[in-house]
Amino acid sequence: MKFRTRFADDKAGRALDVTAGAPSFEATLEGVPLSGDALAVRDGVWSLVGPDGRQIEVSVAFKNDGSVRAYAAGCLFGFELLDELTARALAATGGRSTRRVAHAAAAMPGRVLRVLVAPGEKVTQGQPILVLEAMKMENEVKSPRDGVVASVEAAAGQAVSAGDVLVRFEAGGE
Amino acid sequence: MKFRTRFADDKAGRALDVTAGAPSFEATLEGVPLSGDALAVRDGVWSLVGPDGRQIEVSVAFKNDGSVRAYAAGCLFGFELLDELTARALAATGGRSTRRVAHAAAAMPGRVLRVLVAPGEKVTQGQPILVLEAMKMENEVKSPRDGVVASVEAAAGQAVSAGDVLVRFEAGGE
Amino acid sequence: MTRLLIANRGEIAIRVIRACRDLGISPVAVYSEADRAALHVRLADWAVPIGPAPARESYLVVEKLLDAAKKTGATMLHPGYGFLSENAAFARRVVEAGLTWVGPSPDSIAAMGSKTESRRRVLEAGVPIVPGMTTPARSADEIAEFGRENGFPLLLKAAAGGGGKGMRVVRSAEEVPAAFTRARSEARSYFADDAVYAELFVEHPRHVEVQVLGDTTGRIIAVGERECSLQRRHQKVLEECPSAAVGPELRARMEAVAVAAAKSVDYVSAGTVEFLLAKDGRFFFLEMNTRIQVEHPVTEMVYGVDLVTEMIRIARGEPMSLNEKPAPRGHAIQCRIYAEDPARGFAPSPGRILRLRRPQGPGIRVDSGVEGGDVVPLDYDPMIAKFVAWGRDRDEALRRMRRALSESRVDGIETSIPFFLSLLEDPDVVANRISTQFLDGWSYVPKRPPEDVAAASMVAAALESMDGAKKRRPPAAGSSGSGPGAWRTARTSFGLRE
Amino acid sequence: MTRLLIANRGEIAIRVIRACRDLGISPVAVYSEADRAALHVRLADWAVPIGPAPARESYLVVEKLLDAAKKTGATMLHPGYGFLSENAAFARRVVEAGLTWVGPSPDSIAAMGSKTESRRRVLEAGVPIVPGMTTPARSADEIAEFGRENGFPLLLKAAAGGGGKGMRVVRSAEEVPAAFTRARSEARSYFADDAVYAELFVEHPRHVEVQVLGDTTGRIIAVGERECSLQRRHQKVLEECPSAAVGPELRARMEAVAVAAAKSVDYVSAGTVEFLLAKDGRFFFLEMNTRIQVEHPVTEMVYGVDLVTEMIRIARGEPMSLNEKPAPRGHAIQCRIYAEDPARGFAPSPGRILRLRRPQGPGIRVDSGVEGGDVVPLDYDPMIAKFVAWGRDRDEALRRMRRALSESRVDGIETSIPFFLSLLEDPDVVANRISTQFLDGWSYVPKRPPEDVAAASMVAAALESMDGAKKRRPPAAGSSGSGPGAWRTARTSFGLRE
Repeated sequence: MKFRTRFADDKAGRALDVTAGAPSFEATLEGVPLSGDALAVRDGVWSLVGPDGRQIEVSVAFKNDGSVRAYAAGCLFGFELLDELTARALAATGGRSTRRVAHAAAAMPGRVLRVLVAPGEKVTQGQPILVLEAMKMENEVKSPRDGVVASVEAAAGQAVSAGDVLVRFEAGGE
Repeated sequence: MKFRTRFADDKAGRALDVTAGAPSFEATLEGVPLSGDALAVRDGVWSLVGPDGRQIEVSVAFKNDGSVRAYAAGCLFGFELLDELTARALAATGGRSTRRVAHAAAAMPGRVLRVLVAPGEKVTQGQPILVLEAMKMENEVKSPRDGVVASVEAAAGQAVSAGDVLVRFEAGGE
Repeated sequence: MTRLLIANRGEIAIRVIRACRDLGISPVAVYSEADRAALHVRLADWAVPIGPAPARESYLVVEKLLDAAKKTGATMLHPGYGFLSENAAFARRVVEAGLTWVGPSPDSIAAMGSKTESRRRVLEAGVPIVPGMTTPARSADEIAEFGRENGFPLLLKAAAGGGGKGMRVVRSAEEVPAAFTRARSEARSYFADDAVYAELFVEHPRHVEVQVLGDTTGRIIAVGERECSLQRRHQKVLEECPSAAVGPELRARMEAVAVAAAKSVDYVSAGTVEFLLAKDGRFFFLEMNTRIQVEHPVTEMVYGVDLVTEMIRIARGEPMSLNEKPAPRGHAIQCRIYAEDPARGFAPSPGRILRLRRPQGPGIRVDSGVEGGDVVPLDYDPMIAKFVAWGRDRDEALRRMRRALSESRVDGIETSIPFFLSLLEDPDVVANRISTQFLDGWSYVPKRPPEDVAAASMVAAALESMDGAKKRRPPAAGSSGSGPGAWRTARTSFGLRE
Repeated sequence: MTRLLIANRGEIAIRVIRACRDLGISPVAVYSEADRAALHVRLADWAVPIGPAPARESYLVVEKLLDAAKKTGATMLHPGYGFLSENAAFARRVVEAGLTWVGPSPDSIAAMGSKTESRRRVLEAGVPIVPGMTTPARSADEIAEFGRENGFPLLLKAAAGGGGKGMRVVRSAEEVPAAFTRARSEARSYFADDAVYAELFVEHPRHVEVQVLGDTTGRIIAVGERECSLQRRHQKVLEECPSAAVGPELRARMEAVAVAAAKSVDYVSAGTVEFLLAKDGRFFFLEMNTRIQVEHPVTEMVYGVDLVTEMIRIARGEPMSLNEKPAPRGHAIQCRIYAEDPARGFAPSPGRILRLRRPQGPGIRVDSGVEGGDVVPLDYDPMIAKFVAWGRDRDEALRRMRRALSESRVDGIETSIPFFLSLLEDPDVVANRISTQFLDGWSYVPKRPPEDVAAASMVAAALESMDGAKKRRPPAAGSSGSGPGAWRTARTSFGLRE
């Protein structure tokens, strides 16, 4: 099965082709052949042993935004993993990054402490628009773009989940 | 739902009638009303809080022989838990204990080290008939009854699982 | 069997439960609706629900706590840290209800709990302090005026507070009005008291504190100091015992001053006298925490004492069990493990812990409030565990702490473990060149994985996503597992050059 | 980065992995087919399969271990305990292959590894021994003859053995032939060597052993003693440091004799000299274990040393890092947690561990070979973890150990935890009235649960079995949980009278 993988700071990405799965995997990463023994220890936890004996225990989790969260050898990092068809489709449309964000969403669950903007208000990128409280910390939510507030979808005291829309922007605007 | 529960050393057993389940359970045990808050913490792990605040975390597991293994407050113990219909049917036939065992089975997984009896041989209850090895310990399997060996179902060197038949006895015999 | 109610949650509730077990006391837990399944509830003999998730509707409601004690027949109450632990009115209510309060007298708490009152008391006892307001600020103007007199930067603090909550640095008079409003708002929500005051902010000091213990015979001893300079957002994140900046002579002086401060309020129970230690070796009284501290385990490991059982013994009227002043051995370091994402600005990361591998082995102590499968609620402090490493010297303690952090694994939520792994590699931390401002100028940079780790992780993610991958699991029975597949002949990891 | 291969599995492999991490060494694991998913593999940087589950086809195969070292570039090898750890031929092969052997010299192992040879050596050094055969028995008759000369009971032991494996008591001449056959068979299967010998069996002795440490500068020190009298089937189950039966004067004599014994073979590395301590205070050399012991953590906690890192340092040719003889502090107790069912005659209980709650908190150290979700294979020793409790005195250590055991929870397999909970309530154990025969006359009686615990368990089982019960789980998101249901008004637990 063919994939494309990409670190956030890695524009091009790499082709990953898995030709044999667990327990004896075979794959190529940008043409470099990879192989070894792969064991799914638990859901999302793998132990890989290379032909030279290198052992790496990896935790992987698929996040809502399609990225992979990985923890291995004391390193916490993220990357994109797309099957090749999806990757091509995204590339054809210029990828997700070309779309202008239409709203500000909560990055974490929490309670809304204060709303700092109102519909019709002009905001600039990075301007605090709302204060969320979670785990006894106040966290400012900043505007992801320059624009004009179309609506505020959260009120002070309200509990929100990660991903909930907090503020919508007017289309186009700047 | 109606159950009968019984400790091994408790001939009569007790009637358990659960009229409301989690989270606010209500039940009677031999007529004594029981109630409280029940939370399934994990599969097989419950936290019960009584009306007076008594908190007990219980692990329960259903074993192959129909008994329940329970661990709570530092006590490891077993009991029978049968729904009422099954309990009545067993009582009508005199229960399982009246049947003469037809074989000796492995109580644990292991490897057969030595077989000490042969078909046609007379054995007495408690006589060692086989030696199993597990976790570097030799464990003698003893005959569960007086009788005559009909067949030996395991050979030295063979791996067996818990419950596997090791030796069959001739019907009737004594 | 005596019953003791713990008016707290999380790891400190469990710490007190363990002390109860060690003393043959039956522990009583309380829980909010967010904590019904919490570990501190499941480890207790008794548990009483005290209301909705927000602390002000549960853990901070005096009546509910007293009712819970009455309902379960508890005759003692331990407040832990945070919540109502330094609330003199609560302590008084507990005593009036006929319960044994496991802590200092309400008068001691009141005297030390008000930062303004405490300054007056310790000054009389000859304890040096940093210049600061002696009454709560009535207005932003009053604070600005104090700043003009004593110089900026200033620190705004909640008069009823502690533990860094509600503290703000103000670097100029212009910042005063906004900071005053914020500080008051936070003080109100954390401590139900919006009084705040200002003091001079000494640059690049260390935070060094002395553990004291007093009993009802009037004896007060000091049990060494702790180095707590590594703080983020005014919250301690890593603590050590002893402080590598404190020699025997300085230790003796700090201990003597700490005992004098404790004596100024006739202190009984475990308490902590916090000092700012300036670069020139002068030190100033900051405040006295009239409760057990989050970082008490480092003292316990080095001095071989159990501060929480001592608190309970002392509360029962017994003399402390330490006949002679305990002697230190070796060095201990604690890392506070938070449910937060270091890669996203330490954003809170509540949720279900899918898997939790806690460190163990030689020199390691863990005090954790959760286990694998538990949910970390968003309603409370994000600290989920404390890792403590002991070594014969600071170097061994550091090496063991690095090992403990590397060995750990948390899936399902993010934690500060990767942050600590980076921090403990910093040459300034290793060489003990730190101050309370050290972390202000330090940013966590996620470690880029080596190529073999990256490749292995990408392959694992691909395998995990492929159909059927989930079917292959280790054998369920206790029998020989399936062997590795045909072995490849390549001589490098996964085919990569090293 | 130096790589060190660990020729072992389970908790001791992990113990050595931790020592490697602390020293900046990269650990290499080996695994049989039964251990592909084992924790010691997943904590290592390198891992090499060495064959089928039976140890004689994997962990005991010298060639496979040497090949694994070559394949991974390991330059050091630590044998752990058991398996090939006291096999002089293996040590010699390791050295000949150009690897650094982390242990005493092959000659020391050979001298002490043969019980008959070791007696000759230590006798020359003036060490007292129990009467015993000085050459392996060639026949059952030879053993019976020895018994007639020296009196029964006798103890049959594997000449190449250790750790209680393959030992048998013979109480009369009639029992000799069958016991000889059995002992030889077991000796062959555990140690690939069927030589056995007999010695006098001293009644009701204590087993007390002294930890020694020698380095290549010729320095040999003793690091206190351990009390290991509580044994079941000749296998230690609970160990303490110090022995409550040993005072300062006796300790000094035992340490001096232990150092003399070690010097008789020019001992280098960590080792243990085992003694029988008779009721009258006389003690006899039993054997010297030329490897790290299962119970080494109690010494580490009391003396504040790290024996495994010392072994590695010494193997590298460095002097031991203990400049002065370390001083003891407090008391430590270790319980060996086995996967066995105490309620069914300690039958092995291999299988998958569904949930594992390990103890933690003040004074507790855990060295575990497994974590929750892991499978305990039937192919090896059933020890899955060691719980160690430290206290300022024996009483505090005992109380903390009881707390640790109560707090633990293992579902999926049975363990010896309930056994230890009962054992530590025995007045003779509490008062230290024990001998190596103590457990022969002690049987585990499962504790009948109190009525409220029984009722709660029956209700929980009924709820678990009812349809839909499994659907109710704690909330997955980090949000407020659902509250408790309507509260009942009854004043007793679950409606029961207490």
